[in-house]
Amino acid sequence: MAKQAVHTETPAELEQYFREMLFIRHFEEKCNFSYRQGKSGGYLHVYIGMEALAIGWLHAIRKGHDYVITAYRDHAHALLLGTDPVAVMAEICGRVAGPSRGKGGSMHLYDKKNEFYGGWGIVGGHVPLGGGLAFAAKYRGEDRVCINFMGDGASNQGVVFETLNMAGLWDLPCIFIVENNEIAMGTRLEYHAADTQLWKRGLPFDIKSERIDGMDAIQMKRDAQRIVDWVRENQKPYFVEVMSYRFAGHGAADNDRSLYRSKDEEDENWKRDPIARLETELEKRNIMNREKMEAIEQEIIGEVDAIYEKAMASPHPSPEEVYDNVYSDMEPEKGH
Amino acid sequence: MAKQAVHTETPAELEQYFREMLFIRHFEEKCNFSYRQGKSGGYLHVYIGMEALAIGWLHAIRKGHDYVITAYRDHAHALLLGTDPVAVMAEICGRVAGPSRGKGGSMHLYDKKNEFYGGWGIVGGHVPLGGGLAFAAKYRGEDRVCINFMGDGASNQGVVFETLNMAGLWDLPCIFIVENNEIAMGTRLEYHAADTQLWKRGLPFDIKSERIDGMDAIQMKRDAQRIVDWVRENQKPYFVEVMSYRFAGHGAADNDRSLYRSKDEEDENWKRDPIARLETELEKRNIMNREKMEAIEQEIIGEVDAIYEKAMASPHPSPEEVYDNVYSDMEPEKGH
Amino acid sequence: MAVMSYRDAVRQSIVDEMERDGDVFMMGEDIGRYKGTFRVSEGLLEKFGEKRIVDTPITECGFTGIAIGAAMAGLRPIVEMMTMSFSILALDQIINHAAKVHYMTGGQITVPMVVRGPSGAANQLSAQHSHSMEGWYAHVPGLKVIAPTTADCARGLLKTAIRDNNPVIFVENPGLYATKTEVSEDPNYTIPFGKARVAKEGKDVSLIAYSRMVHVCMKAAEGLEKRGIDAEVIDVRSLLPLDTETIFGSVRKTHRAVVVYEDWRSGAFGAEIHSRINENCFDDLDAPVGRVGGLNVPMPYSRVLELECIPNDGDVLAAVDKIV
Amino acid sequence: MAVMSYRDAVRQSIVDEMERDGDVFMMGEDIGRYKGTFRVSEGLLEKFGEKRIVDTPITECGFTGIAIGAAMAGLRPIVEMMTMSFSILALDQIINHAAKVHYMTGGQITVPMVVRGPSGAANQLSAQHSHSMEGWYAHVPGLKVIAPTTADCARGLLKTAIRDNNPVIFVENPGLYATKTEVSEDPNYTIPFGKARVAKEGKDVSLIAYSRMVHVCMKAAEGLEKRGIDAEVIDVRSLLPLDTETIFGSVRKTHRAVVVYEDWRSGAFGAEIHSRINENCFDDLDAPVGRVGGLNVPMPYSRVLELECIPNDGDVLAAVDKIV
Ligand SMILES: Cc1ncc(C[n+]2csc(CCOP(=O)(O)OP(=O)(O)O)c2C)c(N)n1
Ligand SMILES: Cc1ncc(C[n+]2csc(CCOP(=O)(O)OP(=O)(O)O)c2C)c(N)n1
Ligand SMILES: [Mg+2]
Ligand SMILES: [Mg+2]
Repeated sequence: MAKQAVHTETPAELEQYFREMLFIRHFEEKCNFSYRQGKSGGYLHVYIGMEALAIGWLHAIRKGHDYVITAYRDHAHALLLGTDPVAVMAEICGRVAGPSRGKGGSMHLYDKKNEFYGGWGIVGGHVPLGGGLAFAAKYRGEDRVCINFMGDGASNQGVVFETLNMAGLWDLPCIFIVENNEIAMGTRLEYHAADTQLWKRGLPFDIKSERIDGMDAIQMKRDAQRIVDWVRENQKPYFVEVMSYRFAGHGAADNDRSLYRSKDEEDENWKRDPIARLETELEKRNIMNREKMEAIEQEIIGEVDAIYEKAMASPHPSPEEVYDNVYSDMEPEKGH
Repeated sequence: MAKQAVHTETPAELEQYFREMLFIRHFEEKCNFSYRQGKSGGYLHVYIGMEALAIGWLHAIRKGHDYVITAYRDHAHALLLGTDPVAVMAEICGRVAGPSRGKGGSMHLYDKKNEFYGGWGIVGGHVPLGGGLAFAAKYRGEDRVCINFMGDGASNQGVVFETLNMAGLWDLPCIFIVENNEIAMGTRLEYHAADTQLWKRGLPFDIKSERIDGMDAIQMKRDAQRIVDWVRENQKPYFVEVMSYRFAGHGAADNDRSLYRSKDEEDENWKRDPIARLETELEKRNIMNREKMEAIEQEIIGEVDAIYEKAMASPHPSPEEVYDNVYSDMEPEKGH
Repeated sequence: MAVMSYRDAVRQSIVDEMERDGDVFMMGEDIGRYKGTFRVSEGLLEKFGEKRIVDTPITECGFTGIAIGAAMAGLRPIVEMMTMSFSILALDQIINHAAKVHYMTGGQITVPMVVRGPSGAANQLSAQHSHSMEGWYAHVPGLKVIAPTTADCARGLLKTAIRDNNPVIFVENPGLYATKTEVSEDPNYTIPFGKARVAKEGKDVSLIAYSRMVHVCMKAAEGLEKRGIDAEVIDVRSLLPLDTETIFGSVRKTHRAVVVYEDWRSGAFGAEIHSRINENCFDDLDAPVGRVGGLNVPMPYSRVLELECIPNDGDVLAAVDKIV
Repeated sequence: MAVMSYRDAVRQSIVDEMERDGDVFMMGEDIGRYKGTFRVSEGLLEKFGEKRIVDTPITECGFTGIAIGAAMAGLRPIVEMMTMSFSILALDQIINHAAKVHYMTGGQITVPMVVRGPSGAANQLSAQHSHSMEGWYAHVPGLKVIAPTTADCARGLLKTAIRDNNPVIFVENPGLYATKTEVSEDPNYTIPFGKARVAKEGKDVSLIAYSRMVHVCMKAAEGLEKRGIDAEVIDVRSLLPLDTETIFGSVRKTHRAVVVYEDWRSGAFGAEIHSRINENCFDDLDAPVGRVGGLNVPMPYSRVLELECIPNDGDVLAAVDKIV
């Protein structure tokens, strides 16, 4: 716990959080733009509103050392772990410059060199994989932890509970994080969870469990650091429910949010906007004035535009590539 | 709660429990005998040591009205719900006099007319089915409850937690009963459950949950009645961990119990034998003396012998039957 | 008759049967308030209420099991899989429980249930969301498996499925929902299982397919016509039970056949149809029976690569060229 | 060489590889303290300890997923399914995750994992415990599927499987564990995937099978010999990749073939083998290729009925009679 006390954020840190959150937001806006332009397709899910959550956790870990895994809402995680944004955008648009050369797309971003394990489309399905990453760390006696993100809807999947039981039974250094944005596609929390206090789900497995706020980047980082340090030290799992909100639709194709929430509710929640909140803090601490913030935002918008252009310059994969990577050492039976 | 208070068992009731428990025990012994004789095969699991558990619950419900479902350790449940013991033994030995005409066997006993829904072999797999039976009762506005038995090992299966969440979310009148005999095949409770207090598993779903003893028939019946009445009244689910013990091996084929427990542990637990315990009680209450008990046991042994003979007299199914009941209205593509 | 989309035909059949029988109800993810991701269930919540249009948590295995249990007690659930790919999570419930209980109980218990949803690739949904599941189901005794191509077939066959007392897997396709045909409006319009449809008569070669691939075959048939080849197109419709009579009849007439399916080429149910033709029409064949299936790769995200994987009319023409 | 049972051969290969590579570990239900229900893992806990012989709770989906995750991080798990029937609960993990991640990552991540266990019927285990799963797996790109018949093949192929960097489904059979053959003792003895074995040479008809059904075919071959028919028996061994060269070569020599498998007759992988022969050897065939499969019913408990379902040498003889 000592560790936590000494944490007072430097201006540089806070500026970095601010820049990264803005970057994620504008990058995501550009993703939605690409979708509207027909440059990307399929299912595409942005992180707008949830930026502080990823910021807090991914600054609390040792990047490139600790394991990270999440579902399909994965752009922010890849970007913060250090994947070239051009590559990320290229993958989202199905170009060869993507980490998977266009075979994965928005839902399936991976970056092995940064220990980022995706990027998965089956709700809840990746959670045991995260348990397995932690299992490997423990097996090898390394001090890595696994950050295992899932949604509130995913936290109902049976395999999640199976994994929690084994994580508790085997003391796996895995942090199970429920990104509770209060909705699963079009189903509100209260319609999918018998008890909306999802943090309780770790309790039957003798796993330390708690609920924290994910809309304040600074506090998020502090809590994340406390928990990451505890897990690394104690080599036991942890279950955390992080309260958040997604301002966008479920995915780029979800264009009628009125089916599950009112405009008023959204307006209410915009008051929780993690970026606005950090801006206020930056001002309060005299780290930055509004003009500076405005300038930074313009700068980032420019960056993102440039990234998009670069990504678009990358070609689509050539048809022959379709048989690559089915196996590491052979090709499948070819042809129709 | 009023209901519970007025419960004082009559001598007739206790004699009935005694006779039924003895009957189950000797019936099960005969099943093991049939297995050694090669008259039954496959997987066969007896209920020896757990008799009080089924006695308590199945006397607390409205037989033939409330739904009952369990796993493969199902002989006692079928017998207590009123299935002809000759039919039960016949099914176990694969004869046409069985409820499934020998197609199900020991693990797959069913008796629709008594609302007994089996008899299932996939650990944990039947638990959502029980939730569905309760769903049907609620859908139709009936006052039936579903008694949903599972083992301690089964309580780890993800689908169980999925079912608990929906049961809590939809207020299903379902009682989830963990028959905790402290072991799953060869894996002891402490090796398969992160927290051995399994009763906690109902808590994250806002389900009333508790642990009770299942080795005292009288107390078991009282607790069962209290819970069954509560669920019927409140139309909500309930999660109950019932502490028990199996004296036999996991199944008839499990003949080396030393792989998972000591002789001493077994001797210790024989002191909890529910039949011996009820005998003491019968004596204490001057309902029956030892001679009478002895006489009843001899009588029951004779009954079971006769049942076995009758079952053996039933023929094996004829080969043509193999295509019956694949569908309710057609036959499958025939032949090899 | 009225012109109706496949989507509306499926919905209309659900409405008919729910109005006809109070035991019929629907269960699935985002089907009520959200109207279903493919909008099949639009308006049903308003019409039938929460009791009969049940929005579920994302727990396919659990809610499918609950539906099966409800069916064992006599209700008639229609389970919507948001996509059939997700039914993989419910396979144990469908295959080990729904498909077997009638047999294991010696006929005591029936499971009058329909599991329906889109199967196959849509548009860049990537590897985990593009499965063709029907072949696996069609391998399982105790299940019936239906895969209609036209709105009219969808309407008639779904009503038959809902009235059936056995578990029925009803396979739709993302690419079919918007397609329209003349559809019967008779609230008692049903089409029996186990009867294939001759989508187009012809005498030179039999193209045998189901679901969206029937359209691909029809397009190929046009191409063949230009080359003076008169193709017959058989819409299998019902995989289990399978109408081998119609299939064999066609092959015995044309003496040439190609089986076309979207599923991975190797080990798909199309291989079973192919085998049955070879076993039973051997002496009637003037050439080996052809096959066209999806490439044996996980579905890639890139549209360029995805289009490589999914069979099109050109692939069918190429296969026909090999045998005529 | 030493005479060894199939069970011991499987165990010996696990021991070799675990001694050879510290990243190899084993996970499954009751494999440690209880020694495994089929005693394959007897003695391994004592030898390697709890860290490498991991007893799991009964949560197939969860522990298979954990094994996959561990494999993504570079470990080499051997997952024992108490019976392959239970792997149905883990299908989503195996098919949607293990089989696809190499492709979805564009080759960044590999899953060096083996999922092994007995597939098919044993003795009155009833409907839920008697599945033949290999056909489903062999349909899935990204997986390799192996089904050895002899102890020696089990030894050589399992070592290859453990050293493979892709997910391998290794299918055993309850009826094979006690069978013995001469087995290589070379700790580096491996058999490459994709090579079928000619179990018996012959010139009149090709009997094509894998796993226990090869023994059934050998018995049938004896019966045919008495009738003056010289049968060739092909042990496929490797379903994916499939050695069509050896299979086609045999058929082109004998001009007659029967494909034999225990799985439900309709829609099994045997249909794929059957189709490939028909597609590729059409002009070499003197008669339609025969098929012998399990009856299309859930496995009944009654031994009388169970024996009806499982193909035996008599069924193979009957199939051969039809085509010679
Ligand atoms: C097994 C499975 N079922 C359904 C879906 C369709 N689906 C994709 S995302 C989603 C909602 C998940 O919500 P949540 O877990 O809260 O994550 P969020 O989208 O809010 O980040 C659904 C139903 C799926 N991808 N996988
Ligand atoms: C899904 C699945 N996995 C494994 C098995 C094999 N198996 C049958 S019973 C059993 C132990 C179950 O223990 P528990 O749930 O405690 O019930 P008990 O036998 O003690 O009554 C196992 C592992 C199975 N039948 N199904
Ligand atoms: Mg959510
Ligand atoms: Mg137990």
